[in-house]
Amino acid sequence: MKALVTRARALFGAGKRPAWVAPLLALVVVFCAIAARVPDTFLLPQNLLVMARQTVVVATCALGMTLVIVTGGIDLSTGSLVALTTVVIAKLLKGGTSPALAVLCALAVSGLVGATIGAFIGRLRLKPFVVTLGAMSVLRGAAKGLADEQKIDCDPRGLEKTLAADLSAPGIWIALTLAVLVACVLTYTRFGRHVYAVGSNEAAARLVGIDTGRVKIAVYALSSLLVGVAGVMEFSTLTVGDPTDSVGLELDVIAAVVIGGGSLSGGEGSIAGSLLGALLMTVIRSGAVHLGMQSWVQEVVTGIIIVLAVALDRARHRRTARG
Amino acid sequence: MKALVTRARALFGAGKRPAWVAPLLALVVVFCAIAARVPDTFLLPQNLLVMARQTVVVATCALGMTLVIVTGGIDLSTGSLVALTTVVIAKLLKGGTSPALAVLCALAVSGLVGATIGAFIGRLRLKPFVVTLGAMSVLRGAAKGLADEQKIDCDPRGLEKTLAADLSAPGIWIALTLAVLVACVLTYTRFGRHVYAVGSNEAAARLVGIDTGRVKIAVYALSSLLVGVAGVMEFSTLTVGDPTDSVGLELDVIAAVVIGGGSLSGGEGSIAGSLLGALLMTVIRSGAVHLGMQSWVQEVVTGIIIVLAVALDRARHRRTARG
Amino acid sequence: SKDSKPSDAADGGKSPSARLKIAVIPKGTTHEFWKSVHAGAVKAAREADVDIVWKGPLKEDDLKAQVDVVSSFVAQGVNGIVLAPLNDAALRAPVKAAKAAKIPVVVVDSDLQGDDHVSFVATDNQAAGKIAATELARLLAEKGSAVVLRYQEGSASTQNREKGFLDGIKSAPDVKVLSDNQYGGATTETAFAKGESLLLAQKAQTGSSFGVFTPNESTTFGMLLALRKSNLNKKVKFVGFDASEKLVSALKDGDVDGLVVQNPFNMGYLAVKTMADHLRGKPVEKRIDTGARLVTKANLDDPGVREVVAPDLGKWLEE
Amino acid sequence: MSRGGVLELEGIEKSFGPVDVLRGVSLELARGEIHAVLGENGAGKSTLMRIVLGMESPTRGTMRLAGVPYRPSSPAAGRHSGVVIVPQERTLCPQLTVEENIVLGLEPRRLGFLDRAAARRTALHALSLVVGSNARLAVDSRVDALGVADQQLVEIARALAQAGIGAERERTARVLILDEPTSSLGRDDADRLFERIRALKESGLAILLVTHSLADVRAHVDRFTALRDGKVAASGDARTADPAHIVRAMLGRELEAAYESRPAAADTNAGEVLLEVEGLSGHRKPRSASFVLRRGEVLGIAGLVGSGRTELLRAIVGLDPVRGGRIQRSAPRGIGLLSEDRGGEGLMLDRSIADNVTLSRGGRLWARPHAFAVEARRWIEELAIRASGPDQPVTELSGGNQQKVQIARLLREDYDVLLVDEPTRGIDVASKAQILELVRKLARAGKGIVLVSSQLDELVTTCDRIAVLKDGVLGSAREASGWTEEALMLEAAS
Ligand SMILES: Nc1ncnc2c1ncn2[C@@H]1O[C@H](COP(=O)(O)OP(=O)(O)OP(=O)(O)O)[C@@H](O)[C@H]1O
Ligand SMILES: Nc1ncnc2c1ncn2[C@@H]1O[C@H](COP(=O)(O)OP(=O)(O)OP(=O)(O)O)[C@@H](O)[C@H]1O
Ligand SMILES: O[C@@H]1[C@@H](O)[C@H](O)OC[C@H]1O
Ligand SMILES: [Mg+2]
Ligand SMILES: [Mg+2]
Repeated sequence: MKALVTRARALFGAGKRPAWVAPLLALVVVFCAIAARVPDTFLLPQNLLVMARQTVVVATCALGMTLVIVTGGIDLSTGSLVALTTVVIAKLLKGGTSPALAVLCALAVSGLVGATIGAFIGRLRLKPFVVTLGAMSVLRGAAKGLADEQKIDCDPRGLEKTLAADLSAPGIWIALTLAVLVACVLTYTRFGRHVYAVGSNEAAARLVGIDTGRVKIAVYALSSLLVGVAGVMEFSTLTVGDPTDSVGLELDVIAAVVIGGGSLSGGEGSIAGSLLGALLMTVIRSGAVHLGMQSWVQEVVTGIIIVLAVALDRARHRRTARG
Repeated sequence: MKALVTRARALFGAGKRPAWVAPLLALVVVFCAIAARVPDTFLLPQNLLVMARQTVVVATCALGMTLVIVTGGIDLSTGSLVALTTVVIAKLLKGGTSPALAVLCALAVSGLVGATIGAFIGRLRLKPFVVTLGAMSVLRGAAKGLADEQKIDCDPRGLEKTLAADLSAPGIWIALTLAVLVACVLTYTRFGRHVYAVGSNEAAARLVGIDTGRVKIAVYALSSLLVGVAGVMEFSTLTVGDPTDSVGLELDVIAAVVIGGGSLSGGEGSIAGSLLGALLMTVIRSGAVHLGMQSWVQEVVTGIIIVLAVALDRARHRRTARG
Repeated sequence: SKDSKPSDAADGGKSPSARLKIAVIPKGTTHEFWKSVHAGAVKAAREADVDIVWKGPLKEDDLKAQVDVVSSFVAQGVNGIVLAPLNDAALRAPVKAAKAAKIPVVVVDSDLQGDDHVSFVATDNQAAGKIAATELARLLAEKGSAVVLRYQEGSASTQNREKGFLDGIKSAPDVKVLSDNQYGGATTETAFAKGESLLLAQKAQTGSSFGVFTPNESTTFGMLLALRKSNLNKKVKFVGFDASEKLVSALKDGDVDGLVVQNPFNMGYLAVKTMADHLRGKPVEKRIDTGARLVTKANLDDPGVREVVAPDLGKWLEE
Repeated sequence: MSRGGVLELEGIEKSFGPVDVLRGVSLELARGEIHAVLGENGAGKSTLMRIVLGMESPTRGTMRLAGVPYRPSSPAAGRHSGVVIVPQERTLCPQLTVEENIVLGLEPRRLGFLDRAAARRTALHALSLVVGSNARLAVDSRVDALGVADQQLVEIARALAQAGIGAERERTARVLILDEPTSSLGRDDADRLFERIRALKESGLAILLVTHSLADVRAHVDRFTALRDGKVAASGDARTADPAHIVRAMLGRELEAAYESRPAAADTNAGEVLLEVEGLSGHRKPRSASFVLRRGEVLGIAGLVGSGRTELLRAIVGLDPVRGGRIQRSAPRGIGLLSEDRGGEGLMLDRSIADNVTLSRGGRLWARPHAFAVEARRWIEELAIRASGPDQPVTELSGGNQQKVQIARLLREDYDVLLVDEPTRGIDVASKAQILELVRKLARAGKGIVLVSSQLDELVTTCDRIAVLKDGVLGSAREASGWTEEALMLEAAS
């Protein structure tokens, strides 16, 4: 039993003072506060499922973003890439390609995009912020161009069933499985270690012979691949290819990772934390609707909770560490 | 003469290898390329003035963002604060306040907001990303609430003349004056040196007894005050208080600073670079309209230019420095 | 742009002998709605033998970008501008500047304050909202509950529709509006997520007589997806706004009960035509109502309706 | 020319822009040899080491490793060819644990996954080689919670693991480079390290050792190469060479009367009290510290690594939290601290010498970049800092010269009380004497100085009084004349 706990700890957090405790606490508090006021609608199993579904896209992107942020990078192209993925799928479906092949192609595109971004960052040593800012613009433009600046309407041919607020829909399960996989990669593989090392001190990693450029390429490729998966989920909800979809998604995703304990200066972050961060934001958003909050109040409250969640973590830090 | 050159150097760039050379080069190249193809419309004095006017808001925000980024911080609340400022002014004007007083109040609000953000970052030592992410949401919500989720229509009573594509309008001059002022502060004051010190090595700054928390508070307050000025300019363009205005503006502003040589890890950045970065983006955008580029092409091209501009700098780095 | 024939740069756009060049500036480019406006504009351009440049703000609903696009065109010196203002006050200044530069402006789709523009070609949005209210009340047999999923804060055309709807629904006192303070936001995805939560929060699944109104294409489509994914389609009465391929087929399936549609093709057509007329010195009307009508499964096959909901755009937009 | 030379350097030159740092260095390193590279601060030692690893490429010259031409394009390439380094400046991953740092890059795997048990064994073993039975260092602690000395030990343990000592894997390393490995260590840790190095040498590894300690050279080294201004000034058998000869070769002149003399016994009650500490306790350490510091005296604090010396100094200036006790500061011009961690918190590495020297809390409202440059130039001359000018970024300086920049900043502020933590770390023999002399001079001029040093000889020769810190508890200060190095060592370890 105890071994299990230790294992779980090792898997979900880095070291003794798991950074995901603060977002977990925040999540529980916020959840209970909302549930206490509108238990009859908020606690409905259907609503819980809906919230899970609503989290899938951000959470899937956050898996990859966690890797990116742990290496000390950032990825601003997430939203554009999701949009591009939906467009690619829609375009292919419309052209008569089979759903499976369309999905595969979309994933191939996103993986390729990620590898290219990674090459700019890992080999040409350009700053991730700039490269992905450029990519954000290029991919958005590409999506619009490919879609002829319109939404692409097509028969989703079953793909619309991928993600639904339903335990029988594969979407939520896929996301969960990927989360466990990525967490394992980060914790139990040499590659995962090197990801942390690159973010913690790149010079040190290089000194012991790690090809840090390659690590980065792999990270961005993997991350974009995961964004591609999120794009498939997004298509499944939209059932159209929408080149203007998901503008600003990256901010939500980065926020999830940072609320979950990730640090933009690298070396810190965990999958569990990022998932909790993503969930926290869905719960706030959804809860606000259930409470019938006016939308401006909702925004004010969201902002305050985000800061509080992290201040909580900071307060704990203070007590345990040096300065 | 030589002394003058040295002085100019000291003022506009940090040290020997001024980081603003690359964006300047990029700007010149892009400008000439566009001018060569559509000289009759692009080079019209009126068009140059229009581009200057279009740059003012981003550039003014970029002055403050440069300070923030030099300290190793980031500010995501810029767009929301601009919107809030326009709302405050509109609301006051509508209520019969005199234009001057309305502007003063708006500036006071923005300064106060900045000081609060700064206190969270400097005193409670929360991460700038999280605090300003929260502020982004809170301020946007506040703007919407204050405006009753509507645009506020009012008689601008002369404020609409502040910013215009006209040499007699004060807007462009105000922005330029502020730029010179902030550049001087960064280079010729003790405070400016402390700003660089905090971003370069905060521990070292603390070691020599600098109250780094206070420096940060001052930086965020000053930065938000400048955003307030930008908000006044924005109001002058919009002539309404628009709570949904400037969503995502912060990304443009951060991009300007980063293209201008600022580094998100702190210690680097210059006013001249940031202004050039802002100008570069306006020129691309405006040029695309003149060239009759389709908007998706424009986005693709913009992305590519951003990456190239910075790759250029990187290439120079390589030749002169270690690697 | 593919619409503007490569005009001879040497003689510029301004000399009177040159072809007339008209800039058409939509609010955005990706709603199906604007595609129709575009097609209508192209038709008018061909008939009147002028060039048009179609250019929207880069970011959807980006007010400042639109202001910039207008001023860029003014600086460039086009002959006329057809504009769908994102804001009825904020675009006053650039339009005034255009007028000062002797560039006339025709306003389309959404109103603009002041009288610096030549003509206003659009739907009466409040009246259109009322049409939706009447229909929803009828569908609910004048009794039950209803929710509105608004579009975005500060968007004038949709706010007028929402207002028209809320005013109109008052004439059915037994229809209770449970929620009218939630906004769907700019994209389908955000509208979908909001819609989903809204339906659950207002217990749409338990009520027997429940109706929904949405004021534009993206909110309508998002709400449609939300209804379908919660298996409430056909159970909840749903009146939306605007038409697209997906929405029309949903109407056929019975997932949507009614759509209030404008006539965007006509809007684009009349706007450019009016501008061309004005430039050639012909008198034009100050206000042109392009009309709105309710489309239901029943009247879907009327030729008049077909023309509006499924215009043959390809003829105009593809070479 | 080779006698089984593992590494041969031939005419290595290196210039950074107009600055020639290495001007034709040739050196041959044999299997099973400890070869010391000596020289003044800025002579080019670390640059040479970086070239061997592949962090820097030579402007001219050739290298051969195990007989074949060797031209590493990156540290990774060097590492793969069998070169392992402990660089002068620390390079650990602060957010990772000690264990993770030690096995970094050679994580043992089983079935494709990390073999945590094996990793732990490797780490524990490598660590035990450098810390002995000392349980001070836990493999699970995050590196950023460690003090400088402990980090240095981890760094060495990592290099040993990399070199194949203690790893359950085949040795691939051929050359081990140690760039001033002992500069931040206490005597016992240093001795243990040399024991290890000898074992490695016996097993056939070739070792390049950069050091400023001639005592270590005499005791542990086989051959030496002394650099002066980027050229080989002398080389030969270390055991038979005359130390004076080596020093002369390094400096190009005689070492001025070696710094030996303790001050004429100062009257400890003469000056006014500047600082009074009573029962001070901090977050973890110190647990209890009391002392009085007067004008004109140098108070030494001895103690083992980890005894809390650094934390005591930090608590006094308010950088670390104070739990209990009283600090009475009566120094009108303030208290200044020289950090033991120059890379981490001492200096803004990416900024210029002028920026660093003139960085201060106070001063005028207006900054005058030009005046600062002039002032910095003065300090560069005063402390003989080897630099191209006041605009040179501090990263480009050699380790010892960086240390001098830190000292210059401290002196410029003219504090009344100076707390100096390991001031001579990385400083060459000539400058070391100069700096200790400076400390005395400052005391004579009426300052109060607290000197923390792991070099006991420094304490004994420089201080008026010395107190020993033991596990956070500071003993009472006694006249320095009553202490010998042995006595201090015994007292600290007891
Ligand atoms: N990137 C660089 N650019 C310019 N000069 C450099 C650079 N790197 C090193 N130098 C110069 O090379 C010289 C030799 O430096 P190096 O670090 O090799 O000295 P060192 O012998 O190791 O000294 P120390 O004993 O102080 O560690 C120094 O004067 C230094 O300023
Ligand atoms: N937050 C902490 N958690 C764990 N260990 C700590 C923490 N803070 C300090 N230590 C340890 O406490 C010991 C005392 O540190 P300090 O640096 O003051 O000692 P020192 O005598 O100056 O030794 P050094 O030469 O290593 O600096 C060090 O070994 C350090 O690793
Ligand atoms: O004003 C526009 C409206 O008429 C249409 O329904 O959808 C897009 C809106 O912006
Ligand atoms: Mg060195
Ligand atoms: Mg110490």
